[in-house]
Amino acid sequence: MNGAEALWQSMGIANMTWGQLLMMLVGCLLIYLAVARKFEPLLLLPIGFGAILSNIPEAGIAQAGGLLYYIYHIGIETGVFPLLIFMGVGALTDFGALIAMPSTLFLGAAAQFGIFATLIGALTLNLIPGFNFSLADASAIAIIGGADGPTAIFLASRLAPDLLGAIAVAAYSYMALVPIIQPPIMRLLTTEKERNIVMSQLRPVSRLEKILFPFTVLLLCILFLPSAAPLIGMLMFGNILREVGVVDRLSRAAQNEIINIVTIFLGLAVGSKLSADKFLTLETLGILALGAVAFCIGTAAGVLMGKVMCKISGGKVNPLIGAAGVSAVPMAARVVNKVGLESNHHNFLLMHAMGPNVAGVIGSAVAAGVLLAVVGS
Amino acid sequence: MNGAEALWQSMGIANMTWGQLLMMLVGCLLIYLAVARKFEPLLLLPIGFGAILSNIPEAGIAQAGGLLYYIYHIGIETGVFPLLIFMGVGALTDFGALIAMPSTLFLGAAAQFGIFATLIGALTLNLIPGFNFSLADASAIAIIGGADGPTAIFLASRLAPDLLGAIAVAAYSYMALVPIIQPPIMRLLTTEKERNIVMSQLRPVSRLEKILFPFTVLLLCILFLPSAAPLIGMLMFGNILREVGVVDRLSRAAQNEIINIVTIFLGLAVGSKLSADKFLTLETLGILALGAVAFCIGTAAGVLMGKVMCKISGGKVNPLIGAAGVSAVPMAARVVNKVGLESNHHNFLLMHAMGPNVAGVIGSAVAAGVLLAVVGS
Amino acid sequence: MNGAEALWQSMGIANMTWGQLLMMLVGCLLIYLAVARKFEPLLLLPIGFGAILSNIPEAGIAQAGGLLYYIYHIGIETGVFPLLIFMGVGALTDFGALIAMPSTLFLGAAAQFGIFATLIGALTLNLIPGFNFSLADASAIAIIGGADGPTAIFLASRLAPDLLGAIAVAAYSYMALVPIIQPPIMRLLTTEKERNIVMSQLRPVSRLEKILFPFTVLLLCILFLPSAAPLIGMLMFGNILREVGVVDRLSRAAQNEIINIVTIFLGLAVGSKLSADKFLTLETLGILALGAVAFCIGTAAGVLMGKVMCKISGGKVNPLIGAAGVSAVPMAARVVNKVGLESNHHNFLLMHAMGPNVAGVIGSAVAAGVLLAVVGS
Amino acid sequence: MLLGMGSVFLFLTVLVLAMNGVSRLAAPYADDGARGYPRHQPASATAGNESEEIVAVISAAISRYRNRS
Amino acid sequence: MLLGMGSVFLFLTVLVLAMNGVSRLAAPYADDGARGYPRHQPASATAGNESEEIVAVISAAISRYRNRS
Amino acid sequence: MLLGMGSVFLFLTVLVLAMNGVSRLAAPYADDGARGYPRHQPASATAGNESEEIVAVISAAISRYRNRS
Ligand code: NA
Ligand code: NA
Ligand code: NA
Repeated sequence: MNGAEALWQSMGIANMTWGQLLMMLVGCLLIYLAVARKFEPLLLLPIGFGAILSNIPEAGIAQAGGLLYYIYHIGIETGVFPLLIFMGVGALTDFGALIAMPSTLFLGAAAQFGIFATLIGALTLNLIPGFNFSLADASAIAIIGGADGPTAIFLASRLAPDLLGAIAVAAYSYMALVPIIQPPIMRLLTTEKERNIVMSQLRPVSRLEKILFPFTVLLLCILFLPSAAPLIGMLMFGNILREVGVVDRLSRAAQNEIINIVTIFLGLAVGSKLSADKFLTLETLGILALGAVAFCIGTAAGVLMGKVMCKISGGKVNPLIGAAGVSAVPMAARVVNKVGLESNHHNFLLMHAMGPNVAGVIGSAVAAGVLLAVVGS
Repeated sequence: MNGAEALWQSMGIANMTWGQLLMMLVGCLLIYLAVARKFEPLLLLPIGFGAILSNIPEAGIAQAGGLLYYIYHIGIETGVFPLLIFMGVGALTDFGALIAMPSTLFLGAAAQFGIFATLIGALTLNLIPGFNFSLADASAIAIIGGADGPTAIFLASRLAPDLLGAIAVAAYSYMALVPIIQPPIMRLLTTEKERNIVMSQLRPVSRLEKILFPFTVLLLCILFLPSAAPLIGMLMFGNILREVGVVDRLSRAAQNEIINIVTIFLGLAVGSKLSADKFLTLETLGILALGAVAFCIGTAAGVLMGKVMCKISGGKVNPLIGAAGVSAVPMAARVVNKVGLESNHHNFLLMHAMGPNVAGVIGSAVAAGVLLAVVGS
Repeated sequence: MNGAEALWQSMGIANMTWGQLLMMLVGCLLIYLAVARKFEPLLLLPIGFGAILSNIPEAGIAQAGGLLYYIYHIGIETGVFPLLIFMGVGALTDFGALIAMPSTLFLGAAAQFGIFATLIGALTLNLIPGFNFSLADASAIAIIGGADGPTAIFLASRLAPDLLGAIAVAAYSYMALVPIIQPPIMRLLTTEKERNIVMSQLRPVSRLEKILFPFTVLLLCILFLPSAAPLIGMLMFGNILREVGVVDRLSRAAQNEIINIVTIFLGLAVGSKLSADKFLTLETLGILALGAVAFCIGTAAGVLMGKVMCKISGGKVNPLIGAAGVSAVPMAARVVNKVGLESNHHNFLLMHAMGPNVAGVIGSAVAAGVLLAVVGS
Repeated sequence: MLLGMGSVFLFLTVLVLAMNGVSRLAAPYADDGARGYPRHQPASATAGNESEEIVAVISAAISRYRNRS
Repeated sequence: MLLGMGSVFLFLTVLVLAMNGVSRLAAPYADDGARGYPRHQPASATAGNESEEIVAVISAAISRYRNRS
Repeated sequence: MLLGMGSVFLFLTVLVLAMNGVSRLAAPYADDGARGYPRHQPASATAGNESEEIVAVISAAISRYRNRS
């Protein structure tokens, strides 16, 4: 019977390849980490589900005419989704802690060292047969060290769309692993005495300063680094919506409706890039390894810069807060707080760590701009 | 005067065709049913209004460059809107009643008999001169028997875009008519004694089971029926967002913002397919008639299967709940409850009817997948 | 070093033109007016920010492939965004005051006189060397006199996309200036005695009338002015969602999610049209001047018509409420209330001014339809 | 200009007539007690109820106290 | 038609079997005390607390008053 | 790498300088009493007010009661 044959031929069982099966298991793993371990669930759950959907044989959900194809095409290929997420992040972020202590920007800068070290690392990996990363590929991989999901997706969509799936998964995975990866490095590089430093309370910040801050950042971005303007611009636009106090409707829309809707679609679309032929390659292993290295180097650089600032300030800065410079808001700041409490039960570093933490977001965007300016042209 | 002439020539009065007038009246009728009778108002109101807008002479709102053209082109032609609705339905649906009593899936299966009976009916109708339904057309029409709006729109957009307007209107109209169409059939096919059967309370369902359920359904869909994967996949994705409890932001977005926004646009876009030349045909009459037949057969098949299950279980299953297997959530379950109360004032069947009711949604999606696999390739 | 050179060449400082600098300052001015003076902040803030973003040298945010390019292309070029805003306005507007006193429609009609006077004015301006407005340009400019932002953007996107930036900025600026521009004109044209007139309380309006009102308006629009159907249709669709009371989910979506999201994007996209080469022209000066004139004439015409109605009604109508006929809801009605209170501390005209105020929205849309019918074909 | 203004006036005049007609037709069916303008609900309604409740509770407490003493 | 109905039934039968299997596998791990149907929370919980609070406050006030007199 | 890190540091150094400048410029205009960190509002503020209100009501009730007796 013809129909029965068509039905059998359409079955997943009859068409499944090992690669697809493996990628679906990867999707399940991501969902498991998101649900059971609460690893960045807002992103890893949709990414994992997108990976499953796009690897279903014969369904073609990620191929031309399928749902995930359209979402990817409209939202990621154009770079629109990560920028909208950045607008929402800006509307959700209170930069007060950074404004109260601008010097924490140095911590946010130092933590980007992981990015550039990884860039060299990726190019070095080319010496091993089987790896063949272009400069653009290497830059997109390096940004994982920035520990900032939307920035990584934006840069990858511009410089290395083929590697986008692996890069996004690596970026969000390592962001989720902050509580596991960072503490040993922080303890290794600091002395008990340093970890015990109690920081003075942050000065109050006026509303006017909070309104002027996004304009200041944007002005410098315009003057010196226009290639970072899409990222920095949307981040600061969201922050302006938040701080001016006359457009609460729009601020709420950016903080809720837009970022929630876009997060669902962004996750599914990123997941749709986890196809067997693109992901199950030696390169992915390289990307995952490089990402881990980038992350560790970034953390170490942040802490070391914290030690420098501690010296210069005459012991007023607790070097631990340097680790928060990698971004991964607000997880990294919480980890700093926790490690600080281990040494001194009354030393709450959360607010002081928020400064380098949000500085890290700006730092990653700046680094992305530099990479785009040098590599992307 | 030139301008005055242009103005007069642009007037609706000067250009209105009888067909357009009639279609606008159809639109008014749909709005009347939605507002005064509360017939599926969330869909029939926008559909009715879309019908009016798209039939305004000279305005071209549904023609290339017009608002409804863009919405249809982006949301329906691509199949994106019904899938997003399905995601929202998944996020809004509690499958607990079904998980507590998996055997109600047989009721949800039986009620799809209407679909396949109608498929034969539509092909038989071709014997009458004037009807000329292809197999694809017949399949799209048959899905009306599934009593599931988004499924019908999705299938029609894939198999018979020209008939989409009539099919969607028929699907939602009959769903709205559930309280009128079903009770006589239910009373006819059951005895007073059967309607009196009190069912035992449903067993409690653990959170883990609720989380595993969507994965179970998706797994079987992947293995045996990938053609249903877009529908089942998005339904289960929405349900996962709901049940895992770690992505409440996304769950709320799927349940509210996304489904509400998409419902407005979906309705208007479906309405834009109610143009005179497509709708005022003999075929539409055939579709409406076939839809009504499909619906009645589905209800009857569900009740009869209920009687079988009643027999097998030794009188523990009230056959009335089989009628809820047609989908039309939650209206059909409420009708079951009401008819049950007529026989026994203390017999609340609502929860027991929710099982076959949500099973009907899955059943229709499975039937759609079968049709796509056999006909669509 | 090659990289450093690429970086320097990419800097804003090295590429900034005077025109771009000026346009960014215009953007800052708009943001300042929005934030510090609360001039239509929901629109002028995003427009101002869009102006800054789109004039960043080398960033290309408003050029093909950039974020604002996509938003403009999808939302404004197609006319979709202003129509969605209109749907939201309809869902937010209570037409009760107008239904209670239909004669205020004459006030809403009279205030559109500014539109047609400006049309002549724009064509007259062509006598001055340097100006060269086509009939379509002149019509798009004239609509500024309607004091209705979405209508102006919709018409400009159809008739004169090149002038859209200047027209939108002028429209929203003058709407914001209502409290400054209107009172002197109102005082000049009315006597103290007229301003003192206390109007009788509005009759109650039944729910049925509120439901029938949008259908009545739409019916006439279909019969006599289909070219206004997109605007009037979406306005009335939103109002139906609001009034029928059976689709609260959709009404809320239109009033909040959709209008908020679209407002952000509409503002940014309009701002992206404030590029130096399009905005820093003699024509913009002409548009700003014509807009101011149009606005004053509209206000005057409304007040004069108010005087006529005062005469005809035997002194029962306070002519001040005629000024609210320009639209600019609800600012213009509040200004009427304030000027009225100056003369009589117990004379609250707010509710009576809401009639002509919402009538002005319909009036502008009708005028836009007339212009489209005569010019657009 | 004449044409434009004329059209706008004509259209809105017809609308005025139509609205009057509709209002007259709708009048007998107006079911919901004709909601008037302006209709503000007393903002302190809840507060009022609450304090009434409190007063009632107090009275009860006091009377109980009285009976005891 | 036979093919179609057959496929639907087959699929859902397998699903029933799978669900029974999953339920049995999941049973030992069900951690959250198995939420039953239907579970309504008493709507007047807050109100209850509030009036209890009021009563407490009043009692205190009265006892204070007593001590004074 | 040197170039990249250098650019990032340079940019953020300029930003630190700019922020310090802006803070100094903005200081005289800071109008809103300089919101500090962290600023938590006492969660029981409303409750507090409410109970104060209740106490006031009770005092009034009691004094009224006193006058009567
Ligand atoms: Na970072
Ligand atoms: Na069904
Ligand atoms: Na107007």
